[in-house]
Amino acid sequence: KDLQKIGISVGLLGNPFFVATIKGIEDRAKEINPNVQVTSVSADYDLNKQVSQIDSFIAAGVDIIMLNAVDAKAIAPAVKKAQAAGVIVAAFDVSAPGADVTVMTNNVKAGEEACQYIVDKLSGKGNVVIINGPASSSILDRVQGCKNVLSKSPDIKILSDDQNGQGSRDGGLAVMQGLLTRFDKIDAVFAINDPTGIGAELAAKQLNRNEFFITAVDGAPDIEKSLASGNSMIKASASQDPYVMAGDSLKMAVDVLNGKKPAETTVLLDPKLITAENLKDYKGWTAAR
Amino acid sequence: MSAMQSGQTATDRMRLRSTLTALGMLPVLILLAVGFHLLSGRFLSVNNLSIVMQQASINTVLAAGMTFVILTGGIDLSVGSILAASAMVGVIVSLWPDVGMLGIPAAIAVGLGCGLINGVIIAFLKLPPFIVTLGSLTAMRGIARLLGNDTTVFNPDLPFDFIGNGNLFGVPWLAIIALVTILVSWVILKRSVLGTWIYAVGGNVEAARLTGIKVPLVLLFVYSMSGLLSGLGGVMSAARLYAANGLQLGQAYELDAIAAVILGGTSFVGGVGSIWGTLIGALIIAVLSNGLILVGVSDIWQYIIKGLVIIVAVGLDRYRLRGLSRT
Amino acid sequence: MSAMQSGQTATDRMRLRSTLTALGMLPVLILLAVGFHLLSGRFLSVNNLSIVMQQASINTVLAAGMTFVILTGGIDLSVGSILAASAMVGVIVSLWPDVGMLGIPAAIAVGLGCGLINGVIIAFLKLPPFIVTLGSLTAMRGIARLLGNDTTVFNPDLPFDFIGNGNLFGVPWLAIIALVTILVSWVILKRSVLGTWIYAVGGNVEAARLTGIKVPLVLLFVYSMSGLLSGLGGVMSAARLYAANGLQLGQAYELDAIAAVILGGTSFVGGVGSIWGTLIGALIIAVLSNGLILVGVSDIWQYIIKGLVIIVAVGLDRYRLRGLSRT
Amino acid sequence: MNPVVASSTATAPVLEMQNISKTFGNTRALTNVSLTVYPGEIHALMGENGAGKSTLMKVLSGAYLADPGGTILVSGRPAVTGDPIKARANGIAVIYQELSLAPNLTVAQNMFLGEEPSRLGFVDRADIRKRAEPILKRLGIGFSPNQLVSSLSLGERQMVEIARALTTDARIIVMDEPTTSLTSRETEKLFEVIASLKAHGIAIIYISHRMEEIYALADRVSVLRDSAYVGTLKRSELSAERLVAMMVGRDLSSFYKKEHRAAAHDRQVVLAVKNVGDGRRVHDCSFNACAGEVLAIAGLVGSGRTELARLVFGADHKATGVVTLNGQELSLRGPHDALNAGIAYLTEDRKALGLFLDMTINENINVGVIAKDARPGGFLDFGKAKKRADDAVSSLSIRTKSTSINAGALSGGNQQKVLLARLLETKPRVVILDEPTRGVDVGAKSEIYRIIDELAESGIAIIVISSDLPEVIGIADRVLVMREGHIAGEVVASPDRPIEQETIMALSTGPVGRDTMSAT
Ligand SMILES: Nc1ncnc2c1ncn2[C@@H]1O[C@H](COP(=O)(O)OP(=O)(O)OP(=O)(O)O)[C@@H](O)[C@H]1O
Ligand SMILES: Nc1ncnc2c1ncn2[C@@H]1O[C@H](COP(=O)(O)OP(=O)(O)OP(=O)(O)O)[C@@H](O)[C@H]1O
Ligand SMILES: [Mg+2]
Ligand SMILES: [Mg+2]
Repeated sequence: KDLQKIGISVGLLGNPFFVATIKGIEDRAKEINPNVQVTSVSADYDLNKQVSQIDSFIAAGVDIIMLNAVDAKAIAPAVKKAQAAGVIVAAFDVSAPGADVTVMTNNVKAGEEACQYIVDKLSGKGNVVIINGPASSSILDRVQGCKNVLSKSPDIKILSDDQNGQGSRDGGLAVMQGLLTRFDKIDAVFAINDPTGIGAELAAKQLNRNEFFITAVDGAPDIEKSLASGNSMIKASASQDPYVMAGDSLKMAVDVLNGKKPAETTVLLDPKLITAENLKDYKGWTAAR
Repeated sequence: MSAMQSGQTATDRMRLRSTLTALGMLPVLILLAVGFHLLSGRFLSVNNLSIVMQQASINTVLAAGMTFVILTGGIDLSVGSILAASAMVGVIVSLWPDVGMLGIPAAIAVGLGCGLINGVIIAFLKLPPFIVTLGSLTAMRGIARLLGNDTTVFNPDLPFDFIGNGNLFGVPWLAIIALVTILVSWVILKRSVLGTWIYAVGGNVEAARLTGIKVPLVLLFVYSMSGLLSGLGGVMSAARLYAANGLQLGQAYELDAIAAVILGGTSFVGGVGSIWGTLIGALIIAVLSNGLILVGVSDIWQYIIKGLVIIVAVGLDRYRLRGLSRT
Repeated sequence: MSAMQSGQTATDRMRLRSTLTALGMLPVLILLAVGFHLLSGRFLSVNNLSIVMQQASINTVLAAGMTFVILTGGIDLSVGSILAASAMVGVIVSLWPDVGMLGIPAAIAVGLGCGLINGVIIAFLKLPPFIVTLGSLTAMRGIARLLGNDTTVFNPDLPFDFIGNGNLFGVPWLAIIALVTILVSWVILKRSVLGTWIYAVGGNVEAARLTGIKVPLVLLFVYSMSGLLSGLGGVMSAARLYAANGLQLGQAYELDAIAAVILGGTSFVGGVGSIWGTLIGALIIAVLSNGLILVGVSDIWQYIIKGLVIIVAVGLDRYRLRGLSRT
Repeated sequence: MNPVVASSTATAPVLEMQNISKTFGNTRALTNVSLTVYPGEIHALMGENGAGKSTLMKVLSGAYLADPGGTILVSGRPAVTGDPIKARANGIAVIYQELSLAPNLTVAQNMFLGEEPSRLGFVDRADIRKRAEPILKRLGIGFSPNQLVSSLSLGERQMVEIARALTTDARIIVMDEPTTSLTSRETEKLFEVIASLKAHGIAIIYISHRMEEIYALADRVSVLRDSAYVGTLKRSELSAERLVAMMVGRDLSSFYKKEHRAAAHDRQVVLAVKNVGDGRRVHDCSFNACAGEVLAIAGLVGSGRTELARLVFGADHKATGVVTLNGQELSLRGPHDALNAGIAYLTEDRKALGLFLDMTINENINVGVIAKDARPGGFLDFGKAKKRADDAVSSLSIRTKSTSINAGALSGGNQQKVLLARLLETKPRVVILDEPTRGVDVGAKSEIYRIIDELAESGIAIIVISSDLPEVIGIADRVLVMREGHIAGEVVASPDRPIEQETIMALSTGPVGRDTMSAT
């Protein structure tokens, strides 16, 4: 079967992460059929909206729906509906129950790596703050992974883990300002993603606090700059590769479309912890490929 | 007599005008539908129209409630949060063994309860609706999250899932519910005493008070109605998704609902407007979202085009009515 | 004469009342601040107050613009999107070598331009402000995303970062800008001809027209002002974050801005209100957000408490003014 | 003055209000007022603006709750107070002074608002129509019961208010200035209705500032002054001097201006209006207004006078015709152009179209000229504004303690003078006054006449639109009569032959002329 039309629905398009995923999908798709029509939409983290978008994709007659589920559990019925209409559903970044193929980062591992860095650096002793985010499965996983590691060191104390930085610079900044006022001494901060981490760093700079360091998850372009500068408080980020992730997902989906069922329908990509030291080897999201 | 005659033509003009007003944005809706069909070749299929109706249905129900509120000159920002909380309760109750169907009345009751609280504060404590419902927008969002401990509640065997995914003679239940809501609203607004009072309160609250209309009760009714319909929206959303999430569900739905009402020609100052207009407004919004995806417009451009179409639609409407109104 | 005497006490009452109205929610603000200090022991530190002022600053600037608009009986929903677009332009221009400072005027110009467009459509085509600015909310959001190709633009060496992070004699620049905005707005509203016209248009638009006020120009001014201040907000936001993102930045800011205005006692129907009230309203919102974090309330409960406090605050205000008001 | 106590009539009173007081905050609106009304009696209530008449009636209708201490007996039984529905059930119907209609509902819906004939909560529309039609016919109303109230002129709306009071089986009907927007024909109809109500034993409480109506109707007249009851006169004791003395506590010598100004034709034409029409309600109107002349425009309710004035003033868009001022053709894009050229307009609907109720008297007076007074940079000149306001308050004798209180707190007559003051500050050459004395008490009325007179004296061309024929005849040098959007004729006053009411009436109601026919 020919690949004619692809529909992509992602959680929030304005995030550079998803822009990279879309690019990954488009590039791989163009390799297969240069005239392929790709429509990408943002669900703005609204499940109703995402389900509507899937309905519209079905009506538009797409061959493959590339799905970054807003909700890892609740998207199941919509996936089923799409498949019943003969559409291949390929999940990326977030699992979608019943999807034909799934490629995602191992978010638990990302949390573990970022926080293992903290434990190592603090030699297993100190006060740690976790800046949480919107409760989506990937973020829950990251926090879970982080706590898995921290809990192994009894001398590490988690000061706060229930403040929502909205996953943005803005929110990270506002929350961190409050936390810094609240706690006189912090040793390390784990931010659930890079923008939150950068926001936290901005807050610390403003308040002239430098007794701690920050780790995050993503490996976004702005964190590369920070790490490269050398004087950043952000020391490490467990990087994902959205471009490859989404591209792989599409390739597997096309295989399914052509009747080749992959041996393993779910692929977990391991994150890679980037620091100032290994930065030069890091490709980054926006690198030309 | 010529006075009679001019009275007659005045009435004729009135009638023409009110027909046109009732018709409202219908021409715009048709234009959009035909345009999308020409561009995509798929818009006007039975299948797609049923999808559009489904997509419009929840917003239509919310907008119907909003119409009541805006007709009295008020506003209800909390509909999205109430919807989220009701959907949460609906799904949670649906998980109870054997009595899962109770999820429907439970969700509606939650909506009604929230609406009542809004109504009591606005009608009896006389606080401004915008602030009160902004407060409950925020507070109810928190409660909705609390209900599910900030996770998605999910029930793959939702007993009332036919509401969200079933058809009756090929017409989706969601669309039927939305239409029935509109019909009931129409009966209340145009055929019942209460409806006259709602218009009167919106048109001139002092006059309404002087004629002995119990203004607080009318206000209580409209906010309760809006709450109840938000609860119904919660049921519909839960039935469609088999799930609910306190944080994400219903975000910014109030804007869509208000937009549908205003696109439908209901005036913000209260007292003027019709429920049919609201239906058309909600359909326009749904057609835009669906049609732009069908045509394959990218997400960014969807925003830009949607924004412009909304403005142009109202502009066209104004232009059409000009010459009929005074100045 | 007894008529004279009662006139005297009437004037006294008026004066007392207008003082109290001007004072507005100040007592509530103080109550909140003291309460948070007692609970956290850290709220009333110089450092934290400066944080609160910073956090309030962008909303204050937007709310000042919104005050102009609401005083004329209108509304501007597009402030958040305009802020996002201006911030994008600001950061993008700041990346130009050598002339990065041009980012400031560029961002402000974008804001002003958007405001002008809103104003022209509302004032001259006479379309309803809610729909027009809802349309530009959507369209400008698309444009903001387009500007950065849907990614975050950032500039770690932002030439005007002092605005977002610097101090002048210990007072954050952000707070200074917000205060200056309030002062300038106050001068315009209370000391200039234009201000009187704004109040007049809001109080009775037909009467304003009949007294020869050029209503469209007044409307054009207020929407341009709101746009310009949104642009300024964009500069502040960019300077604070060293970055801008077309999709996420400024989401739902319009609600906060409107809430600040209404909390500050400005009436939705127009014609009544003061800019100082808006400042206090914006501070209340910021104090709530900051204080609840300081006290260590979890995110979910922050929502619930914020919502309730907003309602209770307005309730208290009403209660305080009762007996002084006319019936 | 010596209060005259009413002699008791044979029947028992239908209404006794005793010791009614009402305070708003610190304002005393009523102080121990008592009033007794008998069945079949037309009881007039008089007093200056702000005397408390409307407040007393609102206490009666349940719109306000009186201060404790007073009692209201209806047919001898104590009535529940503070509840409009109970009051109506007691047989009290009120035509309020401020029009209290819902503009977005139809005439019929408004007539039955609050007590809709209904079955199971559904409006019985057939019944509404059945009950509305005879009442409308009885009042000689030409418009349809299905018309929206928002499309009616002020006068027509007032007729709807009256119709509403007749829908219930009232024993007492209160009419608070029912004729302010009515012309003679409607007023006559109303009087007929009142007479038949009286014949059925219904008591009417009638509030008006028009003396001739009081003479025509009242069996007894009660007077309020400064929130207190002054006394009651029987019909036989009525005289203008006594009434005025009771109301104002002083004499008002000349009421209308008497001596004649020079005849209009040897004056210079200032304003020339030619073939003006809006294509809808006004057709092909032409007239001139001269310096120093008072030109009145009379006509029935809805005849298009207000519309014509708005066209001349540029407030609405002209479809045809030209307006020339001092020989120069004006292109009016809006009221601001007219004001700049020197044409000023006083609206008939001061609450809705005139005042800024939430702004101070000072601001209300100055709002039209602040731009001219402003200091460089557009800053307000508070000193100049205050001086203007204070001067205006004293020269027009606006009764207020201070110019910094809100205009909404003034009584009707004083509000009208504030509007006049605003208009005069623009130094106009042509002044159009639309119903300048609507709802204004005798004292203020005579002051407004004095102002009109002085303006004419100073060479301003004055156009007065009025439904009050004695007023028209009293002040005008020349009267234009409008009928169905056309100028039906002109009547000129001369020293030897004053204008007669009948002439104007005939012109305003007379057979439709040929040109009128063809235009419709
Ligand atoms: N709702 C109110 N709040 C405060 N003061 C009021 C209110 N209504 C009336 N007043 C005051 O009460 C007094 C009596 O007013 P009222 O309307 O009864 O006068 P009136 O005799 O009907 O005058 P008019 O002839 O102008 O209609 C006035 O001083 C008025 O300002
Ligand atoms: N908003 C409106 N929409 C439609 N028709 C209107 C409207 N306002 C007024 N009219 C009609 O226009 C005609 C002329 O009205 P206008 O106000 O000019 O009369 P008028 O002579 O000034 O009467 P009045 O003394 O009652 O004010 C009336 O028949 C009226 O019904
Ligand atoms: Mg009165
Ligand atoms: Mg008129």
